Amino acid sequence: MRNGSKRNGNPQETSVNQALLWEMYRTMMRIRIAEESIAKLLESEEIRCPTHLYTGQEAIATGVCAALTKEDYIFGGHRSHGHYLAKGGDIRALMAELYGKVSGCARGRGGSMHLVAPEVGLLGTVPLVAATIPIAVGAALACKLRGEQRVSVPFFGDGATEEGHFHESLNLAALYCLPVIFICENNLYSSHMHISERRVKGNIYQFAEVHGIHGASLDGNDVIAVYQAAVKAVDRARNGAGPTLLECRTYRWRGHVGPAMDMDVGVKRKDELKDWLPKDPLARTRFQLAKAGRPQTEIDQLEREVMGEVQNAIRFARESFYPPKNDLKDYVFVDAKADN
Amino acid sequence: MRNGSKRNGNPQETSVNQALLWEMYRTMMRIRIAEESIAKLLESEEIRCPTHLYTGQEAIATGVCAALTKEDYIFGGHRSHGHYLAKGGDIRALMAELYGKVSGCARGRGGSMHLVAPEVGLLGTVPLVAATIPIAVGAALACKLRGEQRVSVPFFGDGATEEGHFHESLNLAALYCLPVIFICENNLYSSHMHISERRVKGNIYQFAEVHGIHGASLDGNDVIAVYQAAVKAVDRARNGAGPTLLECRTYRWRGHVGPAMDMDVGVKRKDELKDWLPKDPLARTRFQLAKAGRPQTEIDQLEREVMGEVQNAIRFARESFYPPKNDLKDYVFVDAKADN
Amino acid sequence: MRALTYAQAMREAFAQLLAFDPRVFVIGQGVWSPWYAGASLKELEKEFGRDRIIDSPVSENATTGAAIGAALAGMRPIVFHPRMDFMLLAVDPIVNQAANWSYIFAGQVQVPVVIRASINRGGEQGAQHSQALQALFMHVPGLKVVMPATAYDAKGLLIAAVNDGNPVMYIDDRWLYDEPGEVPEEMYEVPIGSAAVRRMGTDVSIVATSYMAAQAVNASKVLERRGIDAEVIDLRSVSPWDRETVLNSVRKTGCLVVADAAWKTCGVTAELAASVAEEAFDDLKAPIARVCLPDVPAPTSAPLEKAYYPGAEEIVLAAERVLDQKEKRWAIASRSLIRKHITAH
Amino acid sequence: MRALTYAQAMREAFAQLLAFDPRVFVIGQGVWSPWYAGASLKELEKEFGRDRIIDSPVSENATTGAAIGAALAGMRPIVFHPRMDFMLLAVDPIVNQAANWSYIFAGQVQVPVVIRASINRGGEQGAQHSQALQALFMHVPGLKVVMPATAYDAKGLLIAAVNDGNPVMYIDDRWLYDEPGEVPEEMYEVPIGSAAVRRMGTDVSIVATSYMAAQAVNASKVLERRGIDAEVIDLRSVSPWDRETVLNSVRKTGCLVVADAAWKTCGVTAELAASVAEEAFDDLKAPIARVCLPDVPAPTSAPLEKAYYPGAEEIVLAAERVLDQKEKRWAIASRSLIRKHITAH
Ligand SMILES: Cc1ncc(C[n+]2csc(CCOP(=O)(O)OP(=O)(O)O)c2C)c(N)n1
Ligand SMILES: Cc1ncc(C[n+]2csc(CCOP(=O)(O)OP(=O)(O)O)c2C)c(N)n1
Ligand SMILES: [Mg+2]
Ligand SMILES: [Mg+2]
Repeated sequence: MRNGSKRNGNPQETSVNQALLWEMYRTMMRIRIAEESIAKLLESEEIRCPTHLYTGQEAIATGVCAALTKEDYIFGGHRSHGHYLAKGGDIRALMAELYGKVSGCARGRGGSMHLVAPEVGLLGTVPLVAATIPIAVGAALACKLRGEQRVSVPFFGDGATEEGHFHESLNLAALYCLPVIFICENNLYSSHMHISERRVKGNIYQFAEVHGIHGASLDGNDVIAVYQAAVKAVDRARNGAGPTLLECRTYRWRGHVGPAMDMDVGVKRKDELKDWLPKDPLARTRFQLAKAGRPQTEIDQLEREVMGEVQNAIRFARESFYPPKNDLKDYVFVDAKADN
Repeated sequence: MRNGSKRNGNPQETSVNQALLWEMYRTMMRIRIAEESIAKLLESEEIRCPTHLYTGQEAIATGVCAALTKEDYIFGGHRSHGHYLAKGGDIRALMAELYGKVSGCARGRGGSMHLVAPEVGLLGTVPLVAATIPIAVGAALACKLRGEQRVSVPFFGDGATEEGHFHESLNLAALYCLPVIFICENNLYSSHMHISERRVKGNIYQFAEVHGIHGASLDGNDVIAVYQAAVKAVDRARNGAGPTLLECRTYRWRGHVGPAMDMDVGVKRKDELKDWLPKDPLARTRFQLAKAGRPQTEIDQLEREVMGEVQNAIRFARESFYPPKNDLKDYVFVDAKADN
Repeated sequence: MRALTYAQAMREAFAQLLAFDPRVFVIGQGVWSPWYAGASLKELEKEFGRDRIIDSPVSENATTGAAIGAALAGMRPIVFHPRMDFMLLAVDPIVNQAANWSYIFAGQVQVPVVIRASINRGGEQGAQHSQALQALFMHVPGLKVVMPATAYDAKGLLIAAVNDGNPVMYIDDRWLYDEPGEVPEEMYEVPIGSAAVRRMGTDVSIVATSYMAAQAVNASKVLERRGIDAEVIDLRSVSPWDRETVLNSVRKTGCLVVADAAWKTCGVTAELAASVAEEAFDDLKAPIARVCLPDVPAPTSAPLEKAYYPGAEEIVLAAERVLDQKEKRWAIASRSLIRKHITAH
Repeated sequence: MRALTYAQAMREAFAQLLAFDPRVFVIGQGVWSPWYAGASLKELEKEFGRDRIIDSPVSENATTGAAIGAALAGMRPIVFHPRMDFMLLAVDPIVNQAANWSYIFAGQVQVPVVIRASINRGGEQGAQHSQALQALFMHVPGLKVVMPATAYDAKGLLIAAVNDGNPVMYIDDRWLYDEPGEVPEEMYEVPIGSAAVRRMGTDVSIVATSYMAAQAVNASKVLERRGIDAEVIDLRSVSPWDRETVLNSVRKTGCLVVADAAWKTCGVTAELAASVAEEAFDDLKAPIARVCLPDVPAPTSAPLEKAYYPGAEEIVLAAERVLDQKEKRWAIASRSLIRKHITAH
C-alpha cells in the first residue's frame, strides 16, 4: 500500500523506483508464501474451511494496492487472501481466521471466504460472485457525497462479469461519475469452466467503453504494468474523472478451491499451467530487481524474513482459542445507537 | 404477420411490395385506433387497469411481426397491446381483457399488462421490466434443442437494458448461438426518466457487438426499415447464425401510463412531443402508399373498416361477463398430468 | 397536534432526517416522481438536491447493493422500492449481504441501511404488482422489519429505522397513504419491536399488521356493537415482534385472531399462531384464527380482486368464529363437569 | 432390490428422464463438475451430450429465466443451483414469473420447470454458503416444493416433479448424498404432497423434513430405548404438505415435534405448528415443540457450527420435553378432577 495519506488530485508519478519495486516484491512474496503454506495446511487438513488460493495472481492485488492509500476502500470475493494482505491486513488475524479462531479477523465467523480489515480500508470480502461490485460502487458514492478524495476498488474474477449486477454497476458508476476502479482478474477460469465455454469474445475490458468509461486490458502478471495502470485510474477517480475498468489477465496456479495443482473440480489443465509457470510474477520482479543491482543475498534474506513472519502467524493461529459456543448468537445485530 | 408457415432458411426478400406495405399499414392502423380508443375509455374510467399505450411506436411491432410467422414466439412487457395485435392476437379478447371480463385473452386475470395469445405464438407479456428477455432466450433454446426453424423475439424498452439480466441474456444467446432477436424499443423514456438521466451514452445497440452478436440501431418510426432489419435478423437466426439486437428509436406519444398526452408521472414534455408528431409512422406510410398510387378512398375505407372492428371489439368487451368469484382460486396450478 | 396523512408523515420524517443527518440520502426508482411514491417523497429533490435524492435506473440489484456499500462506508442510505415485487431482484444484496454482514464480520462493519418497500396493490394491477412479502424477510435473521399502520408510526418508525444502525426493511402500504393522524412536529422514534394496543378489550385479541391493523380497529367497532369487547394490537414491527404484548393479551382473553394481508402459508400469521400456541398453550380457549390472503396470486378483474382482499368484515367473522368455538368448548366442558359431578354422587 | 445412494438415485432419475423424454434437459452451474453436484449428475453430459446438459455461465437470473422460457415453449427443463444461496439471484424469475404464469394466463400456458437447489452447508462454509430457504418458496402460491430425505424419494420425487407440469422446487441436501437406500430400477413417481410414515408410534408424533427426517428416525431409536414410542413422519413435500397424515398422527398421539433444519421464524415448522394447533386444537395434550436452526446466520468456526446445527439429539430432547409437558398437564388435570370430586362430596 502506498505510504502517506490521501493525495490531493495531483497526477501521481507512474514510474516505479527501486524502493517501490522492492516493497511490491515483498508484498508479493508475503502472499506467495502465505498461500503456499496454507496449501500445505489444507493438504494436511489442519485448515478445513473452503479456501481459494491466490498463487499466480499476486501482482494484481499488489500493483493495485500499491496505488492506494490506507483510507481507500477495497472489496473482494472468495479468493481474497492476496487483497487482504496487499492492503495491509494483519497476517496473524488472517491465519487465525482460517483456523476458525476467535483471534481471526472475523473472530472465527468467516473463514477464508469472509475477510475484513476495516482499519486499512478492507470493508469485506464475501463469496457470492460479483456481490461486492455494487457494494463497492456504493462505497464510492459515499466518498463522492462526502466530497472525499477516497476511491473504492472491487476485486473480482472473469466469472463475475457474467452476473447482471456487474453491468448494472458499470452503468451506475458511469452515470454518477464515481471514484471506483473495477479490477477484473481474468484468470481464464470460473471454477471448472474455461472462459471460452462462457463467453464468445475475450474482451471484458470493452464493457467499459460501451458504458462510456475508461477501460484497459493488461498483463496481470506484470506488477509494474498493474501499478501504472492503477495509478492512472486512481488519479482519474480522485480528480472527478470517474470510474475505470481494468481487465488484468492472469492465471491461478492452484485449483479453483483447495490445494490441488493439476486437477480439481473435475478439470485437468496441466498443459496450460506449464505455459503459465514461466510467467511467474515474482520471478519476473526478481529478475528486474537483480538487473537493477539488488544483491541476491538481500533477495534471499527477504524471503527468509517473510517465511518467518508467516510461520509466526501460523503459530499464533494454532495457539489461539476457538470462539466460545456461547457467542453463537452474538453480532446478528450491532447495537449502533451508541454511535449516533 | 407473414403468411405461410416457417421458411427453410432461404434468404428472404427484403424489398417491400405494395401489398405488404398495405398490410403493415392496416396493422399499424389497428394498433393506432385501438390505442386511441382505449385512451378515451381510460379517460372515462370505463377501463381501470393500469394501461401503457403504444401510440407512436406502431411501426416496430408491425415491422418485426411482419417478418415472423405464426409459429415464431414473441414476448412483451407492460406496453404490449401493439405486440399482441401485430402478432395476430384477437382484438376482441384484448378489449375484454382490459375490461376484466372472462372472455379476455387471460380470462380477466391479467388486464392490460398480462396478455397472451398462444395460438399465434405470443406466450405472454408481463410487466416486470426485462423479465421476458431471459424467458425469450429460453424459448429460443427450446427451438434450437428441437431443431426447429422457429425464432423467438422479446420486445422491451430502453429502461429494460438497465436490468442486469438483459446483459446476462445477451451472453447466453451469443454463447449458445440462439435464434433470438432482441427488439429494444428505445422511446427515450423509462417512466418519467429521460435516457440521459439513466445512461451516459446513447448506444444500446453496441451491447451486441461487445457480446459478439449482430446489432444495429434504426429508425423505429419507419416500418419498412424495421421490417427489413427484422427480416435479415430472422434469416440469420433461422440459418443458425445466432442472435441479433435491434435498437429501434422511437417515441411514445402518450404518457408512461394512462391516457395523458402532455404530462404524467410528473414530467412535462410537450416540446419533445411536438418534434415527434411529424414523424408519425402511420402518416409516413400513408404518404408512401399514396405516392405508389393507392387511392385516398381506399385509405379512408381501411380506416373506417378498422374503426368498425375496434368498436365491435369494445362492444364485445362491454357485453361480456365478469369471471365468477368462485373462479378465484382456479389455475394456480395446471393439471398437466393429462398431456404427459 | 397537527394532523398529517400517512404519506405526509413519511415525507416529514425523510425531510427531517435529511436535514438533521448529513449521512442520510435516498436512492431508488421513482423518487423524483409522484407516480411512484405519492406524497411521501414529494419534491424532496428540490429541497435537498438531486445528489442526495437519487432517482435511479431500473437496476434493483445494483442500487440496493450500492446503498449497502454506502452504509458500510458510513452513510445512512434509504433505498426506495416503489413495489415489493420489484425488490425481488434485490434479494441477494438484502438477504445474502445486508442481513449477514454484521454477523460474518463480528460487528466490525455495520450496515445501517433502510430498505423502504411499498405494498402497492388493488386497482386491477395483478399478480406481479400486488405482493406483500414481509414474511420472506421476517424469516431471515439479521433483518429488522417494520410495518407502520398510522401516520404517527410512519414517521416514528422511519426515524427509528435510520437511527437503528442495522438493516431495516420499512414496509408501507399505499392503501394507507391518505389516512390522517396526529403527528408531532419534532423528530421522534417509535421503538422497533414494540406493538401498540389500539383498543383494550377482554373478549378476544386481534393482532394485525399494517393495513389490517387499521381494519382491525374498524372491526372492533362492529364487534362492540355486537357486544364483543375486542383488544386490538397493531404489531408495527414484525421482526422482532412484541411477544410480551401479544402474549399478555392472549393470556387475558384466551382468544386470538391474527390478521395480515399477505399469503397465509409460512406468513406472519403462521409465526404468531405457532408462537402463541406454544407459549400460551394453557390460556388458549379456542383455536387461533388467521385472516390472510388466500394462497393465490392477485387477479386483476375487479370482482375477483374484491373477493381476494380481506378487510374488517373478515376480521369480524373470524373473531365471532373464535368466540363461538370458545363457547362450544365451554359448554362441553361444563356438561362434562356436571356429568362427572352427577357420576360422583 | 438394489441399494443406491441418495446421489446415485438422483442421477438415475436424471438419466431415465433424459432417456425417456426428449423434452427434458438440464441447465445450471456445475453440471459438468463433480464439485458442485457430487455423484448426482455424474457424467450425464457424456451420456446425453453437452446440448442437453448445459453448464452455464454465472448468471442465475438469466439461466433460470431461460429454463422457464423453454418450459413455456414446451420443454421440461431442470435448472440446477448448486446452492440455494446462489438461487437468491433468481427469485424474480421463480417468484414473479414461474409461480404466476399459469394463474395470470388462466392455465393457457404452463410452466413445467423443475428448479433443483441443493442445501450445502457445514464444513466451515459460513453464512452465504449454508442456507436452507425452503420456507421462502413454501410461502409463494404457484410453486410446489419437495424435499426428499431418502434415496427412494430422491428418485421418485424428481420424476414426479418433471412430470407434474407445474413449477416444482426440488430441494436436496448434500448431507444426505451418501445415504444408501433401496431404489427400484424402473421409473416411478412419489406423489407430490404425500408424506411417509417412517415409524408408527403412539406417544409422540415427530414430523420432519429432509435431513431432519433421517435424524428423526435415529431419534426414534433412542426414544424407543427410553420407552417412548414415537411416530416419525417424513414430510417429503413441504408445499403442498400432507395435512391428513400429520393431523391423523397428532390426533392419535396428542403430542407433536416438528423438525426442519432451517430458521425458525416463519419457517416450515411455523406453518405446521400453526395449522396443527388450529385443526387439532382439542387433541393436543402439550405445546408443540419446534426443532430448527437458531435465528442466526451460519458461522464458520467448527465449534460454533457444531452448536448451530440440530440433529437427532435435539429431536430426542424436544420429544421428551413435550411428553413432560403432557405429563404435567395430566397430573394437574387429575388433581383438579380429584379435588372437584372431593368438593362434590
Ligand atoms: C452468485 C454465485 N454464483 C455461483 C457461485 C459459485 N462459484 C464460486 S467461485 C465461482 C467462480 C468464479 O469465477 P471468477 O469470478 O472468475 O473468480 P476466480 O475463482 O477465477 O477467482 C463460482 C461460480 C458463487 N459463489 N456465487
Ligand atoms: C423490475 C421492475 N422494475 C421497475 C418497474 C417499474 N416500471 C414500470 S414500466 C417502467 C419503465 C420501463 O421503461 P422502458 O423499459 O423504456 O419501457 P417503456 O415504458 O418506455 O415502454 C418501470 C421502471 C417494473 N415494472 N419492473
Ligand atoms: Mg476466474
Ligand atoms: Mg422506454
